Amino acid sequence: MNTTAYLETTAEAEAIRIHDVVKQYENGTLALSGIHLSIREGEFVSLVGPSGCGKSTLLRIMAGLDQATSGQVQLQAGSAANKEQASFVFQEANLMPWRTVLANVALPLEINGVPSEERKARAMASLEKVGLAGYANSYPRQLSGGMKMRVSIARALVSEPKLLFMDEPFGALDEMTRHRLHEELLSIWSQSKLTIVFVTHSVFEAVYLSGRVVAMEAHPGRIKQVVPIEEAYPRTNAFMTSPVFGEKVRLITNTLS
Amino acid sequence: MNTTAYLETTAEAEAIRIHDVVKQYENGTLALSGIHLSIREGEFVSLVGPSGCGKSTLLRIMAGLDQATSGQVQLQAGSAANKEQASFVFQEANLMPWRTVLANVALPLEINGVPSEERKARAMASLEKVGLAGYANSYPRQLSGGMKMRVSIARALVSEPKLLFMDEPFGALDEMTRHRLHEELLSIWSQSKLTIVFVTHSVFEAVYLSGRVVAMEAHPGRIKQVVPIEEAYPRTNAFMTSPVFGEKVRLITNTLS
Amino acid sequence: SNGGSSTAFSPDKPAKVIQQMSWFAQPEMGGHFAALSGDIYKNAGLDVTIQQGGPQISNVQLVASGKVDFAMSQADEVILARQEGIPVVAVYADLQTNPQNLIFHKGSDINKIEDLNGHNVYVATGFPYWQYLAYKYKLNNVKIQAYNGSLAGFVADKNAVQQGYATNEPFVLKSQNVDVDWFLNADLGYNPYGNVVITTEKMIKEKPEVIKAYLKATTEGWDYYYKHGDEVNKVINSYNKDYALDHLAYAQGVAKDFVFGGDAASHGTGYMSEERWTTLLGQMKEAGLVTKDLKIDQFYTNEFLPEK
Amino acid sequence: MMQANGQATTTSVNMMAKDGVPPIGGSTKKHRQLVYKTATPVVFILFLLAIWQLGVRLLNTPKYLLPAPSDIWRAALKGFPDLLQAAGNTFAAALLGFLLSVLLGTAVALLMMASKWIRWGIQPYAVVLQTIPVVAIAPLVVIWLGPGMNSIVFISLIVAIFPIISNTNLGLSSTDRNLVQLMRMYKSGTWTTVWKLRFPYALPYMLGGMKISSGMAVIGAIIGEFVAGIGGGKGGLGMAITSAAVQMQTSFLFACTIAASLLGMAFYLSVAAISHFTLRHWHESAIGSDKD
Amino acid sequence: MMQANGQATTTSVNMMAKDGVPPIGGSTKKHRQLVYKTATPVVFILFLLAIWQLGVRLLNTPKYLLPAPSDIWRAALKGFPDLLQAAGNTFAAALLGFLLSVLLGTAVALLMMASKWIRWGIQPYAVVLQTIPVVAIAPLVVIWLGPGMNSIVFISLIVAIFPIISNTNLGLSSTDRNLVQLMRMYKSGTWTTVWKLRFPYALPYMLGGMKISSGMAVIGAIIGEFVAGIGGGKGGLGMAITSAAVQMQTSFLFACTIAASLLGMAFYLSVAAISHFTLRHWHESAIGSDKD
Ligand SMILES: Nc1ncnc2c1ncn2[C@@H]1O[C@H](COP(=O)(O)OP(=O)(O)OP(=O)(O)O)[C@@H](O)[C@H]1O
Ligand SMILES: Nc1ncnc2c1ncn2[C@@H]1O[C@H](COP(=O)(O)OP(=O)(O)OP(=O)(O)O)[C@@H](O)[C@H]1O
Ligand SMILES: [Mg+2]
Ligand SMILES: [Mg+2]
Repeated sequence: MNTTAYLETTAEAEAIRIHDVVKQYENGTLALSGIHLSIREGEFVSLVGPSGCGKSTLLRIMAGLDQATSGQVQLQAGSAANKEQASFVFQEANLMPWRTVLANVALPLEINGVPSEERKARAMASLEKVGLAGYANSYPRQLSGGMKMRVSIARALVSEPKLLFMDEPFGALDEMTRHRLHEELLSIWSQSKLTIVFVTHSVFEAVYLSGRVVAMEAHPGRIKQVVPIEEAYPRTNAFMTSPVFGEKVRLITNTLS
Repeated sequence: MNTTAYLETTAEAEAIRIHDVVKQYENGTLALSGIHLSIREGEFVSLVGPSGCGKSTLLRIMAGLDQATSGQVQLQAGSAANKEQASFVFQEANLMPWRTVLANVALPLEINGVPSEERKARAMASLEKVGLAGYANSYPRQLSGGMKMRVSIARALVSEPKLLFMDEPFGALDEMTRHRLHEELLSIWSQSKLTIVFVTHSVFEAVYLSGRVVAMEAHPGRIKQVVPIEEAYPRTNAFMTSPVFGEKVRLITNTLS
Repeated sequence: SNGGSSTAFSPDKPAKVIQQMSWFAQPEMGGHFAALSGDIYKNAGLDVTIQQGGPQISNVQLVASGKVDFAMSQADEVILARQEGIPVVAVYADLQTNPQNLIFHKGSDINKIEDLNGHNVYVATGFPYWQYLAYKYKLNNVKIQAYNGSLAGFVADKNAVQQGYATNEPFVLKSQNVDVDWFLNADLGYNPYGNVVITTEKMIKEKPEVIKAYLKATTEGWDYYYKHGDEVNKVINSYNKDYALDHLAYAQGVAKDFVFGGDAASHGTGYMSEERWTTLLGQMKEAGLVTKDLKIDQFYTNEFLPEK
Repeated sequence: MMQANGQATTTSVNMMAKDGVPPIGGSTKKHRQLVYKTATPVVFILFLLAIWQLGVRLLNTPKYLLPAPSDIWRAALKGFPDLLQAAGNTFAAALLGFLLSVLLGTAVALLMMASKWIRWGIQPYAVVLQTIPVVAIAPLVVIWLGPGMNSIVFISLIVAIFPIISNTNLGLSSTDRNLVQLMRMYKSGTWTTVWKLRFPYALPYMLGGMKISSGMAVIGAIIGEFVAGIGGGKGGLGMAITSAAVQMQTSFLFACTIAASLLGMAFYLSVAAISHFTLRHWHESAIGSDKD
Repeated sequence: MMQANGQATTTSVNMMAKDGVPPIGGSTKKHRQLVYKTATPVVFILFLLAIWQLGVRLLNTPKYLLPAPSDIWRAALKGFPDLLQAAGNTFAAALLGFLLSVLLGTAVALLMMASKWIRWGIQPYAVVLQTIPVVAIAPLVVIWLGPGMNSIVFISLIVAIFPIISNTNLGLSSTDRNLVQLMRMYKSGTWTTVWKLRFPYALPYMLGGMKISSGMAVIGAIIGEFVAGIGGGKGGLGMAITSAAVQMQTSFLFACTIAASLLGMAFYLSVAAISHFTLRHWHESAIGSDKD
């Protein structure tokens, strides 16, 4: 049951609006408190913060996977107002052990009733993007940790969502692979006017990828500062070595500590 | 059944010797091929390499959790030749969902028959090291991803092992927490003449922590280069900004690509 | 189960005796319950325990294994047991006439036993009487159906035939307003002694005095039962609550002739004649129930019966 | 955006409002759910009984075939003390049989886990326990254990043990491979691994097996009375059922049958409660906020 | 380090050498294990039979109490055609009963998953199915379905269905919460979630339930024959067993009993094989290299 209220399409380019959200778990843990956030359509927003500060919780609430204890969550799922257009990459890979890699990736298409041939082709294409085309017929248990996460990413991308929630998707990847996927993700994002909410613990990654970085603090989870990264896309390696980059990273790192 | 041959104690300060190890999984994947490696007692060795190159596989074989298809693995478990003195941090947290955080951390002590009081005290101390003393009575499902990994680390440390295998232990942690745990780990390591084999996908981390970095390549998993980091311990933040550090990082990064 | 020497028992130092019944408590076993409730066993120096039976209890094996001293069985069962080499002997026949019958609805087209052909017949699987009757009266077109204790199927099917006991089912059916008629198996020519008390050859050899005392008391019990019917029926009812008192009285009435009629009238209650055992053996051989060569004197003995 | 900013609905309030209950808090919701959860089966059974009663009356089904609930109720009231005593006796035998089957079944499954020779040797034969027609072995059982309670408990045990063995086995062998390796890492002995890891891991499966066995223990006790008699003791529901059948007291027969079912249900619900209580902290099947 | 470098032992060779078999490769090991796995139960049963035979002979246990295996063998040979026919009839009824119980049981469990009202309404009563003493409802069954096959299959179904419902339920409700949320994310409907997620997730549990039911279907068919069977050529093992019991043909009785058990075992092993085949790619209980 998805209790998040979807909004009717309007001219306003707001994709998600969080108003005074509080989340308290049954055992009393106050995971989020007084969260206000508004995300525009087509934006790439990152959430950073210490372990346990409520990043995953906030992401899940945005995606309607969890309910806020109080507060308002409003979602506008893509310009086509098509509810099928959201995807989620969980912090854990969350694959179905009885499905092959290909079948796992094809799952969202299967649910949406895409015909078998097209499904396979698109799943295969998505697997290629994460560099795992050769493992299409393997089972999840035969993959390494990083490979599982990549399958999970391929699954999220395959349905060409308009709204993508990603919870530390690249945390288990080496820098090479990670960088390749950064480029892949940015290219998909820029091509399809996708809205991305991205959780990461790497400030570098957050600054490199996003238009805005939301720095959170813990106990209770709160937004400490929202840092805009004005640098234009496409971003190059030059950005990463630029003073602006270093400055933003330092600013956010200082905010966090 | 642990099939790794343990060696009798000798004066030689060699903790692990890997000779021509090959690992082929049942489905035909050649995960490791021709691996030679010797690790001295008290050494801090890191394994880095692209996702799926066989780091976890090699670590498991060293620890006797998996069997090599061919080749020789020789282990000397600490100077006391005490077989109880090895610990493993898995790539996934691997907690027992029915145990509280405290009971999970106390597990190794419980197995070794440490009395209840001492067990609790030591588990609590270990939890404090990873910053989770406040969650002793929570259940794993009530923790965030990074918190679970930290519990898993606390569990590995609680038995004061002489030999510690860690598979991307800090991958799910934000930089602050990660840095705190780096210091914690290094201090434990230097105090107790512990041998650590450490898998990471962060070259920075590898260079900062280890005495030697083993760079691996994939298809099949092989050792490409072993890079010694001569910098003396204790290492400071100054090391991280030193030219030597940058040089080592660059050297390894280049090796990997 | 009963310790001490066979001769040394008295009311002060009674011999322990266990009697296993063939079914839950019924008037057809009334003599035993009467001897128990009228303290006849006790005065004879016997400490008797009566164990009720049930649908699927193997009495013969129980007595053969020595778990009980006496069990209640049927004469044809004794022959089958001997054929299987089980050393049990009938020492007493509670019923001269076997009350087994075949019941059918009044008004169905059954007039003689051969008419059963073409009908559904509820028979308990494996019972010897049916094999004999089927052979004897060429009941080849009968649809045999397992009888599991419930009369519902019979009542629902006006053409069905139901195995029963003359003492029980007719009364039960009548109380449900079902009009029935029946053939008594005994009248059809198959009349094994009913509710025979069996024991083992070992017991006969080792404790003849106990057997003697037990049977004497049982005979007195039967007399007592028909003198104090109400009292004993209350005892029976306390064992088997579903057997109502009026029903018990009815069954007791029907059973009277079964117990005291026939040879019992002249030779005393419990008596068994060689002639009838011979006839039975012959019938069972004819029907293919007995294939071995068996001796009559293995089956029974009257030697422990009280003098008449 | 259509929804005005000022509108102070919260997501959780929305939830509540939909069901027409004021948003007092989570505990109300839980409480209401409990009421529903209890009321639904009651309503369901009342509905069934009503249909039964009506059907029997309308179709004029003869009482000896299918008595109406009201007939059964009357018969039960009339024979209540007997019914209660019979049910009590069966309860005692079934409870013992069930407890023994849990103990023995778990022990057998653990042994099978601990030694592959035992596992290979007896795995195919454990199933035999439940496929043996009890009638066939009843004489042996009665001869060994005597007619009555002992035999009845034993037969109840025989009938109820296999689901425990089978499910416990499944649970023990489903244990997460990584946790097994963790235990191995700490040089945990076979038994320690079984106790500290495999056993708790298998608990949900075991409890599932116990749910199945609980009803079977009751039916086992009743079958036990059929085949092993009641000895010198007072009979239980098995005797009452047979006797009522022979006497064509169909209403009382149904009363006994329903008593047997209620007994089975009581066993089942107790196990289910224990299961919920044991697993509530960690197992999906007991947390279940997603499904209830 | 004591072990010389030149010594070319490998860890796997060490393994092999310990068991005294040359290190030809993994497949030999697997093959050998299969041999052990098959040989162990055979050796075990032969051992048991030998003890039985010897025990009976030494203790001079009379045949009518406990026949020796050789007696049973002789009786089986003598009555072989009857035995075969009886077993065939029972097999047919049990197979049908089993298949129906799998279909219906799964369907009921799925319904219970799909609607909480159904779940709350019937959960407590499903257990009643297996606690109803069959004798009580047999007349109704026979009147509705007629004596013989139909009724027997129905009774087999009644007896075997609960473990399927119960275990399937357990499996369906144990499904990983994160995967459920994943499906929700993709706006998967209730049924799609059930088919694509909960059902496969529950498969190991279901197959576990089927393992339990397989034997129960056989015993259910036999009980069915007790209460609803018809005589003559169509009688199954239930008839044969009752008849042998009444006529005190203990050896043949045991032969029939063993035939029933073999039938149950055949069912069980088939389900176990299907289970292994279905789960071999992914479920711990079927991968199991850690335990075999
Ligand atoms: N199901 C739950 N029940 C109770 N408390 C929970 C639950 N899930 C999370 N929490 C608590 O909520 C807080 C926030 O958790 P969350 O998973 O959102 O953190 P996070 O920012 O994603 O951390 P990480 O970077 O480690 O993944 C933590 O303190 C955690 O213990
Ligand atoms: N159980 C298995 N069966 C078959 N293949 C496997 C199995 N486990 C791992 N592999 C394969 O072995 C290779 C190495 O896996 P491994 O887990 O050692 O990689 P890794 O270096 O730890 O990668 P990562 O950084 O992503 O964790 C991969 O190609 C993987 O697909
Ligand atoms: Mg998180
Ligand atoms: Mg790895």
